Amino acid sequence: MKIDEVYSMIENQFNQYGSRARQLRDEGRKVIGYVCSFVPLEMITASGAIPFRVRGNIQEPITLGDTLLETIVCPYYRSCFDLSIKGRYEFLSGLVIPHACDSMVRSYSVWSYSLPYSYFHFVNVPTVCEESSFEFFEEELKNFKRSLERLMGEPIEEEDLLKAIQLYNQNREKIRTLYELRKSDPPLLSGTELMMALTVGSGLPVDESNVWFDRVIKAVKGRNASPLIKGPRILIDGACIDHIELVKLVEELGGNVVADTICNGTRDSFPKTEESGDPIRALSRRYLDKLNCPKTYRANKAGTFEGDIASRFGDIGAYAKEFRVDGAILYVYKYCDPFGFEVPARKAYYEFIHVPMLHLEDTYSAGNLGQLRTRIQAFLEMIGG
Amino acid sequence: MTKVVILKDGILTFVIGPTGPEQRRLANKVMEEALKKARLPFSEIQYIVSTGYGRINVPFSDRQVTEITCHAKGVSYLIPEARTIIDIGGQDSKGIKIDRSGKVLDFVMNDKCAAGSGRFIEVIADTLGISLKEVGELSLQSRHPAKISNICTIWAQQEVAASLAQGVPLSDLLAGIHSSLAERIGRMVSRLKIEKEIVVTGGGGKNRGLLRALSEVLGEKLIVPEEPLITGALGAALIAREMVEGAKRDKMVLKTKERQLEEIEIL
Amino acid sequence: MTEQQKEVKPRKRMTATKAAASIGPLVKEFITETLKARAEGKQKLAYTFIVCHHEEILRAMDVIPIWTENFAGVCGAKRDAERFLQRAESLGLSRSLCTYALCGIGFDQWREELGEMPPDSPWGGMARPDFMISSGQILCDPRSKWYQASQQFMPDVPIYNIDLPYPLFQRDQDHREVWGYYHKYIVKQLRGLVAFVEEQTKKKMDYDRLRELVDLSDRTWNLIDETYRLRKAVPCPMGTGDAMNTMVPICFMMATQKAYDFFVELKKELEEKIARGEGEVENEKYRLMWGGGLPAWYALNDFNYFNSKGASFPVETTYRMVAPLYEMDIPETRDPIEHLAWRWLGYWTFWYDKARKRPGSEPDVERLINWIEEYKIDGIVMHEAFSCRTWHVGLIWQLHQLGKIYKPIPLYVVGKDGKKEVVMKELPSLILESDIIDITSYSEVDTRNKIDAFIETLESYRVNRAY
Amino acid sequence: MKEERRIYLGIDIGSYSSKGVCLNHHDSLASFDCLSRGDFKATAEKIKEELLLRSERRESEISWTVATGFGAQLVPYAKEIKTDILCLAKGVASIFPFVRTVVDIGDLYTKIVRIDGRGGIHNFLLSGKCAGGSGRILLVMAKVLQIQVEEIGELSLRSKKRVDFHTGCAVFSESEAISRIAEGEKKEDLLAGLHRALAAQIYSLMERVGIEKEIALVGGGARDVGLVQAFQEVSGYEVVVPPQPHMVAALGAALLARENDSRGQGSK
Repeated sequence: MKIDEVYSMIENQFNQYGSRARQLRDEGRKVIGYVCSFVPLEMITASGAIPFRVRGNIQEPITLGDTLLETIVCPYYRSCFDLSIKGRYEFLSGLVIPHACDSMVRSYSVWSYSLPYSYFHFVNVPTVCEESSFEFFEEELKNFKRSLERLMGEPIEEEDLLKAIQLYNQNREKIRTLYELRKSDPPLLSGTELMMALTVGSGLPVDESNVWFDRVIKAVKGRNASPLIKGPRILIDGACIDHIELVKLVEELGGNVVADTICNGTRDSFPKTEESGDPIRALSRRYLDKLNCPKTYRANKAGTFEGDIASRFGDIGAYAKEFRVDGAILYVYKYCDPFGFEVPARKAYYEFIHVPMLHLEDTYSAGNLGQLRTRIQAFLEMIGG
Repeated sequence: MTKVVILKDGILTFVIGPTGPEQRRLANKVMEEALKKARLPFSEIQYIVSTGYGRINVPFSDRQVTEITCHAKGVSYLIPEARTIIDIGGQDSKGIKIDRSGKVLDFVMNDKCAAGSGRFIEVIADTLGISLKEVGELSLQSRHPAKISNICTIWAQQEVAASLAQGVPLSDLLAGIHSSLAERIGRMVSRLKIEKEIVVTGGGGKNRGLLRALSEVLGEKLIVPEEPLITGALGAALIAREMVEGAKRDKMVLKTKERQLEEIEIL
Repeated sequence: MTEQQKEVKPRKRMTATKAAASIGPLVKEFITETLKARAEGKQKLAYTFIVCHHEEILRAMDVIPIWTENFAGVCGAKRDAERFLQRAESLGLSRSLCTYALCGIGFDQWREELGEMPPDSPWGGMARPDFMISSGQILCDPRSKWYQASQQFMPDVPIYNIDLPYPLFQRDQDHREVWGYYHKYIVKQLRGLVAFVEEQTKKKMDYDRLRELVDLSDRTWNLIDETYRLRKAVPCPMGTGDAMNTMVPICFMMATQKAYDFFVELKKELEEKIARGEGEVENEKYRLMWGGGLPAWYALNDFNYFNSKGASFPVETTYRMVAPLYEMDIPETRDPIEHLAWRWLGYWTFWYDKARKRPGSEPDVERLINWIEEYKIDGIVMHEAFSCRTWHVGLIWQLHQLGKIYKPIPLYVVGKDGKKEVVMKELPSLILESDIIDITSYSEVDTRNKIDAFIETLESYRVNRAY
Repeated sequence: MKEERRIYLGIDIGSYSSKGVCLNHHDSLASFDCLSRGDFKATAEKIKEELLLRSERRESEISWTVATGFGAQLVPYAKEIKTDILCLAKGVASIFPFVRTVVDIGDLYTKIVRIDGRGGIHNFLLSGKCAGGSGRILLVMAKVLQIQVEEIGELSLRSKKRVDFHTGCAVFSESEAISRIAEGEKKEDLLAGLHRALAAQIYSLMERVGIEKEIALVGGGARDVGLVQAFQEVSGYEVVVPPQPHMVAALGAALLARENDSRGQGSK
């Protein structure tokens, strides 16, 4: 990968992840940590607090975390807990955890009793997606709103919420533009750079995040050539991949990562929130219906398996087409129930759309990268003819 | 183990050398041997592809390719009707599905835990003080294969030692060890919809006890190439040849490393 | 791939109660009934999960439940799960996922592939369902993903997924502030289930019958609670080993007269044993609590091993899926659906108030503390089944927290100066590690070695006890 | 037989090495250890003979024997078998009555035992599902690096820059070492990294049962000064190490033999 000033600019910000949040805390602002895409950031922002994505670190062995949390918990989530309990996110005033998977739900008490934050909140996202679920979720969001109001000591007005919704829609719009820049062959923006840029954005207040993305877009558009050598165009399919090592590895080995379905990628960044009408209602629709997460059960309306996977995984096919993908890597963490149970169906879907797929089960540890390397290289050799 | 194959129209020479921490030096040593055996100056070698666990540590290789692609090539050159390859080496074991042209269709690998690799048997054989050559044959004499309850290689090693001390016959223990490995490999390769012919390569291909256990687990007959250890190196050589021919066709010049062997001391 | 050699069957587990001994045949019986019903085709069969508070609805509509968790457990207990687990694995499912689900999916795939039961299936096998009822809860992901995965092999079999959330414990919030809208939602979800079953069975729900069945299971709930409380007696008349059998009517036969009668019998039996001063073990030395985790179904003998060391288990947190209704403060209603929803919420929030009162406590921890006292517990044993996050995450922390806020045992120790002093100590605990049905994760030698060491621990507590 | 003539044996048959201690009614007469090498029965016999030889006593004077460790079942002359957990507690308490947490770094497992000063156990924990976190990895390393296991400690202390080492499978840690060396890393740096990783694993295991000062490191692993230091760095605790850390369980067994004999317990 070519290291030019654009790359360095992004990497430099990436390496300072969290420093801005710490600074804002020192200025007296409240920074609220969150995990997973199911937490309505619009609400946190509207309350005047600053949402901050808690990340793990694949390079750091999990030690202290294992003393309280069983090793049968999702390794990415264990890493997040490990860093938190080691005090890496000491600048947070609180933490919001949604109902996304057993690892999160079952360990909620462990987090809330073991970490020194004054504020904890659990957002109970429904598992199914029906009219009654939306009603319930709206009530749950109102409850979340009340608890934030208690924390911040002032009410969240409707216009605050609307403004926040608009800011986040803009944010997602800009991220979309970044993805557009990867359609050229080879892409103008490498997957590694994109992952880093998105991560940086998730560590900033949304308005600053918007400024940041504008900066990146401008810089990348100013490029005259791709940082990558033309290679197989790869889509990354999976849950939250908050480390860059996987994508970096793929690109080191000659692949071009051009698309993804991951939580900190398109899954969360592409769906927008309705800006008209009741904002809470709009948020409940967006988070419950538009986030395509395996955790949310969607009934098989077709009555056939093909029809079912087409409706559940349609976005994969769409991205594969839109970004002219040559192959996909399905990257699933060990102990991940929501994604784990879908591996056979996803496999079938990839065969169905004629996209070769490599399934990797990872334990979120740098010790595994060597093992991933051979598999990925062989896969690239396989689809590279 | 470090292997070299020199290819002309057919296999000109092959050498199987030892392995160890000093991969770079071994690579040089084995290459030297091969050249001597083939009576060739190094400069005669057109192109060199390295593969395997230590592929990055071959100082004079022009290109590195994974053993998965190389085994596929090598095996389908020797046995064109091969559709599934099971490679059982000391570092890992793999299942590879290929088409008739030797192209990889799908693969699975185990390299996280020694218990799924040939190393499992090496370690046990070592504890029992039996040479790798014998273990397979001995296990075939078993009447009542012992059940090995431990998965971890090292714990299994102790289990075996203890059972032996309690008077469990050696052959039964070895049979147990072999079926335990065969089952683990069977579990792994069953993730690929296995098609015939099934070819076993790597050190595992030399172990009759393991082959029988594996063929029982899979319920299929297994084919072993005459020299199961070199299919990876052979595949690498075939790829090298293709590249040279390809370059000739498109009138391109292939960049190659300087053809020189060095002595590197690491330890 | 060929079938696995079945594991050698372990020595039959000895039960302390006649009731527990009668369970095996009972399970075989209802599995056989599902196969018979499948053959006759008169009644509809539904795959479903325990702890959904929907048995009353199914029974009122004459739907026969097929408890898929139960069948996986049976495969495990018969040490015949491995071949189904391997099938699931070969489909690309990771061993790290719920092995009940893997076993079930592997079995379904095999049955659908053959168009008949897989060769010598345990107890005749698991019948093909007419529909599947899964459940999204904040309880267990596999409950919402399992049948969806199975549907790949029987796409014509529809699924209804009931969402049954409950408010998670938050120290700073009274659950009553929110449970109103939880109740509203659950009621709609249950009514949705009724509509779905009506559509599938082409029958209308008879609400009078439903109310009767709800009353029946309410009475059964209270009866079970009274029965289990009898185990507080010293010596303890019935241990967790038996409770892993008597869970069957609790989990798989609720809303039937049979379940009620079973506990009438068991209660009588326990009262007689207590009157005779007869305990689960000859001379009871240690009283242990099974403080968390599903059992390793293929290794229930380990309970006998504990017994052989003078250890009895008067209480377990596992499969105590009932709580006394008269102790729940839930609104009165004559609408059976509304009541089911309230019972659901009442059950899950049962320990919330108590936990909120004790600093540092939490519902699961609070339950441990209460039962340690009520059942005079000397030590806690937990089992961490690697494949199940639902019941096995947070166990280590619960023990930690327990030790932090609750140190009940005074012991003599030798201080730095070599003089003996009294310190308060937490209860000793043991965490066993294996799996619910994946026997490859279990080592009897290791487990028994751990148990021996734990018994020695309890012994040294007894010897060094200060007062 | 007069009490002062009676002797008591504690035999600890480990998977890697076996140890024996011989006591009389008030002090220690002899100790002996050797590699186990497969045949545990023979090893057990050998240890008994050595102990008698060294304590200049006769077989008939052996009044009680307690066997422990991996191969305890295979000590033909043992009157009783006790778990190494209990023996560790006994042994350590007799040397350091103030110790509350014992960390035993053995060949197959790492064990944490929380004790009182009288050899009573308060809680304990054994390491996971494979030999990954045990002392075995040190032996494996010694083999790969072609050095004596005794040298590892000193050598690692010479490290200037530690290499990150990811311990997973104890057998495959060999391959990781190999590739690191191929990359040109120094032995001592590799070992320092290994020690750090192992120490971290042991520490988190310890945290699970709860740590109470003072802490004693015992078992074969505790003879590795590099590991001991790494552990102190990682945990932030000072630790004590008895002169012969690997003999502690055998000593505990011998002490139990003496106690149980005086309690006049029946033999198993």
